[in-house]
Amino acid sequence: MRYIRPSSLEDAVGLLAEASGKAAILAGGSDLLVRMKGGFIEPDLIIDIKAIDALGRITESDDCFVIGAAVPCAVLGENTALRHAWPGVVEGAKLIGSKQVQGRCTIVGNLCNASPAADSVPALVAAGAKAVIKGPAGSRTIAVEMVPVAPGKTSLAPGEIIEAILLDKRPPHSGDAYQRFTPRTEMDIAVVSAAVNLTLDDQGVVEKARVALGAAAPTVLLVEEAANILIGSRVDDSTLERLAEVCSGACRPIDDKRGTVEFRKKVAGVLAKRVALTAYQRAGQK
Amino acid sequence: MVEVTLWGALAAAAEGNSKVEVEAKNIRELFKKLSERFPGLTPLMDRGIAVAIDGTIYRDTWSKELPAGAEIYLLPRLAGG
Amino acid sequence: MTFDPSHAARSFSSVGTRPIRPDGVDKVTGRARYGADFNMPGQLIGRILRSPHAHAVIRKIDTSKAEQFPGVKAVVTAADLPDLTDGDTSMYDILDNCMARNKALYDGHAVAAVAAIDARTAKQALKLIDVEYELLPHVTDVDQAFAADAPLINETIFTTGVDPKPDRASNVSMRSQFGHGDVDAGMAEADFVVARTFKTEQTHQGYIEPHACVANVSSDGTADLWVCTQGHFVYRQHCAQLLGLEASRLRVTSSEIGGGFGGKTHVWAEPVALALSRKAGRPVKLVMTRDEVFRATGPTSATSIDVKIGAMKDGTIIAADATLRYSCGPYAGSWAEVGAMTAFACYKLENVRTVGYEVLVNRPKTAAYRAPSAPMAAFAVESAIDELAKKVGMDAVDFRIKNAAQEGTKASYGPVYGPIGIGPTLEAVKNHPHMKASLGKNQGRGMACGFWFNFGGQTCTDLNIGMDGTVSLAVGTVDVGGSRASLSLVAAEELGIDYAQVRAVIADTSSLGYNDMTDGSRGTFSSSMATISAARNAIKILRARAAQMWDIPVEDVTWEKGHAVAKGETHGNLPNLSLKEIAAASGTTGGPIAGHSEIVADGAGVSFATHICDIEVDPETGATKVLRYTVVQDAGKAVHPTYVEGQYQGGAAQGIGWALNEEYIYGKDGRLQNAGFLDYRIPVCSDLPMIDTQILEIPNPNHPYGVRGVGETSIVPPLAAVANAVSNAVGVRMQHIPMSPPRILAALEA
Amino acid sequence: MAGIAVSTTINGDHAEFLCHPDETLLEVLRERLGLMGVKEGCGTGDCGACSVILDDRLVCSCLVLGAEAEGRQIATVEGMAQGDRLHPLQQKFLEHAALQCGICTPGFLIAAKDLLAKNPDPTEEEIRFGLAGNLCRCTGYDKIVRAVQDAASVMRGA
Repeated sequence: MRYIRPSSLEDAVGLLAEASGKAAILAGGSDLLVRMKGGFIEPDLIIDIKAIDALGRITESDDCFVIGAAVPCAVLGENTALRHAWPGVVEGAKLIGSKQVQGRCTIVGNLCNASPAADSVPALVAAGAKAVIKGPAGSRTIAVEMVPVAPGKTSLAPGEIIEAILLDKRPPHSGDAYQRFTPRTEMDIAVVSAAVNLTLDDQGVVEKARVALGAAAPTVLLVEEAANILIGSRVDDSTLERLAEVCSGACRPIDDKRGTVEFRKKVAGVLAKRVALTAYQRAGQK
Repeated sequence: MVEVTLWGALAAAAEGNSKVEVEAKNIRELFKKLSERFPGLTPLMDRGIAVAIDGTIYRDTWSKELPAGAEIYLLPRLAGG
Repeated sequence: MTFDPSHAARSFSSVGTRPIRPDGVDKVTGRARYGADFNMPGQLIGRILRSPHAHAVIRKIDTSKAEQFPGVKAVVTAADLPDLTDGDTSMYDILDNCMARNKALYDGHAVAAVAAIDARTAKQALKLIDVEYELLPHVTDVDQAFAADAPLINETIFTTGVDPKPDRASNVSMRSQFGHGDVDAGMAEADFVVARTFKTEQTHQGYIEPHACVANVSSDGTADLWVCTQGHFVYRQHCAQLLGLEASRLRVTSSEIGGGFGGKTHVWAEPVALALSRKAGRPVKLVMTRDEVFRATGPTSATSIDVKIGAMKDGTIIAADATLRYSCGPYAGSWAEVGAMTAFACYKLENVRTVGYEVLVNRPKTAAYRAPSAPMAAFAVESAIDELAKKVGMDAVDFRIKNAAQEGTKASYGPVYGPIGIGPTLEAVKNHPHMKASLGKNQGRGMACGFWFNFGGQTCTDLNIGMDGTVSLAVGTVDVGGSRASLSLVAAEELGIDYAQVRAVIADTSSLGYNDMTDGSRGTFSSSMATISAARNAIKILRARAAQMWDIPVEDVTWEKGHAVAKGETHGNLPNLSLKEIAAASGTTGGPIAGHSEIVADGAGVSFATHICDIEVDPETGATKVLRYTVVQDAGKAVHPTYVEGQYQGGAAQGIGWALNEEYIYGKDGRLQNAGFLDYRIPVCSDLPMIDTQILEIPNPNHPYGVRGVGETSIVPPLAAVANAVSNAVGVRMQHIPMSPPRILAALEA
Repeated sequence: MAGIAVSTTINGDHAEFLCHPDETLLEVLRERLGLMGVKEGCGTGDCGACSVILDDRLVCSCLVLGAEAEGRQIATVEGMAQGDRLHPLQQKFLEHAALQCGICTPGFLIAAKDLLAKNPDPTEEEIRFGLAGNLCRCTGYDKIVRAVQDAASVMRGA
């Protein structure tokens, strides 16, 4: 087993492409090290990407935020501009693990772990975030929901690394929110979760909407029908009731140690209502 | 002579007697006589038995005297956490 | 020893104060050494291979590849731990649990172990051991295992406690029954009856420190064991018996212990570590992973309990009946028996009957967990009592007060109570501001009572007085939560000196006589009794030495406030001699001064508690939030009140976790699915409110200061208190613990 | 498997060690450097007993590789007291009996130190959520929260 800390993305991609055995990317390590400890993965090469300067930063251009792949979630919460623009995304990222884990874990790691219960992913999907991917064949940019394809599996080709997540700057009257359900207040994995991202017109009517559900199917669900219910509404009670019903209906969850099918369906709807209301209030204040 | 009350599982091993009269001056003698009279009790006694004398539970003090007229209860020897 | 009634009015000078514990600084600076914090020269690392199957015959174990792997120094299987138990079935079960012999009986059952030069090598070597299993049908649920057609776990188990003896083996190892009066007649007479079935899931003690030990067996037959345990003398006995060692040649040193709660009361991996060391001829360190701790150690029983209680219109309980089925893992246990004894212990009942069944399941061997078996029985009974109070139309507290046991009551498990604290705890709760605070929407309040026996047991203590007048107290009961502080207080109290002059240590098995383990809330109760007696023995010597120094008869010397005082007309004017002065002269008055005590500390006073819980339930998701929690418990006499409060709060927190979220989850394949702290959800800091405590002091008549054990009772009421609070908040009777959100939501929608 | 040479700073002192690529910082601290105040309760980041401060971040040392310590600053419980003067948190933990068995205590002290560095006057709720990554099975957290409140007040000079 080898541990290498490249200083450029090109080197990292090169190492990954040339690796003869199993190679693993180390950013926060909060998934990788747990899997290594449990014997579920025994990499021959660990590529620590934290020495690559660009990956450790959040930068802002005129039209978007660029969140480097090695930025710990705690740093997202400390970025005022990001928190103001995308409170729901930050909420999701800040719910992963404990404070100890927050200082290490990254949204890219959370995305690539490809768990349907990943806390940061529903809000990223609702936000329409994009993943910038670098590989031996060059760069490509895809919607984040295209990254996980099944529990534990991503669409990344051999040798590819996610370099950053892109989040658009926001039009006026926009807001997003994320909530998950966990039995404990902290230190827990989402039993089911929901994220809503809204943009309102000047009259307070929803113009654009995206609704995503976590731990409700093998991958995070983008529920278009739910978004359509919100569009054109002022997120009144009857809209919320229909939203809950559609979200519950869209779920394809499983029974497992963390929850039952019935529970997940019901609570997905409840959470969708609650986050839609929060997102609407946030959008109205901007 | 003291009257001794046995709890359920013990009574089953003592030919169904839940109360027995024994001539015994202390716990040691009580165990000895009970064991002679009801051999089926021996394995249960080996597992451990406590004796409540007027409400106070004794687990190990076999020399404890059994006062005449005292209320004597045999109980399982318990485990704690 | 009996309670000195003069203590009731006595003002103690040390007992009842709250000094800093003697082991505190080491613990806040990282210097205290726990099980895994000790290493020996030339030490190897041991690891255990565990069965992935719930129930399987072990056909063959091939260790040859592991033995040849570079760096591996020993591989052991059951063949290296031959059966030396000589018909002692409970020790045989412990042996089989340490290392499976013919069958693997649960997911996580040890089947082989290796010792290697480092952890990596040991881990790799485990993969080279080939075990051939023949899978058998398994059963992990207590009710399914109880059924007549269940897969049979142990063909030698025939239910005891039934007459006639059954003619076929079953998973029910024992039936036990307690009670008095005519329950059926009483029930027929009742104006109101509540009958319900309750279920509780299996929980783990959840100590943060995994089991750890360092074993060193020398070729000359001597051995040392460093281990985290609640009872190093008991571990010595177990290990010596299982390994065929002489007890006196095995020295066991108890490390600081990172939590036990009953889970470190018998051996698990220690005999395996010793067997590895014996085979390798080198010291072996063996530390369990968290996954192993969950899969292979500790858990409490899962239960299924039927309760039926009848009351008259005036609120008198006329009859009480319960049938309790407790899982005991794959070995015979006596857990239901304890549940059956404690179930109705809080009440004064003319007609009462409890029947307990021990049920074998393919899960880890059940171990004691803080007042073992009592919390589940209390959950069932106190839930039914609450419901019955409503039917009768009485307030829940008043109904309990009316039926509470008191001095002279014949306990449901047999004997007659002496002075007890159930009534006073209920009165205190009735008058507590918590009971009068208002509640909001979706909020509910519940209260419940709990009982625990408390134990004493064999205890040995040495008190040595140094020449500088300081006192070294060597105790044999492992300190699990601050008992060195309380015992130092007791020594200081008896000798009449400052707490700071006493230093208590836990002596190893070669330095002190036998002590039972720290279980049954006995640590401070029994070691304080032994300390008092050791101190009084030392005082006898101190008086004799002072008499020598003064050259007067010893009868004329008394001991007052740390000083020898000369009495009598002729020498009453002699200036007092302090302990320090007598100690300084000890070399010329007869040598070292010490007091010893070897006792059986019988007469532990039973203990009662009543708890109040406020909870808010989110009716849309079933989420719960504990808003406020109050513990009222009788301590007899609180030696170090802050640590008494700590026991109350800790027990309550564990009970709340059990009530709401903690449970073992098994798949259909018989494998444990949540063997980690992420999915086995013990409460985190943000899950709990402050936990208010009120200490009552109803002296135990069998202890000189009136001390009762305090450690365990606090976990008995919470399951029921929380369940009553949730039931009151949602208007539906909760019958299944833990009340996880899916269960609450399902109950609401049922 | 060749060892990786790592040069780092622990509790203000320079430290060097060789470690395996997959060896965690927790293993390095305990087994190679003898800093046994750092405890292992789970090895998977779920209990916080192995908490250390890595540069300015509170982390579980079981979720950090030893190799990652290169050039970093690490603070453990062993570095909290100044000579024989205990840190206010250590003193208040003792006074409030905020420990029973004490195995979680080093992790709690480090987490509380990090919390108070970032928020010198936390509310009870902020303390509870700030320490939610540290499990304690003995105390029910009551006395821990009170000790942190008291220490915060001492540290603010209030």
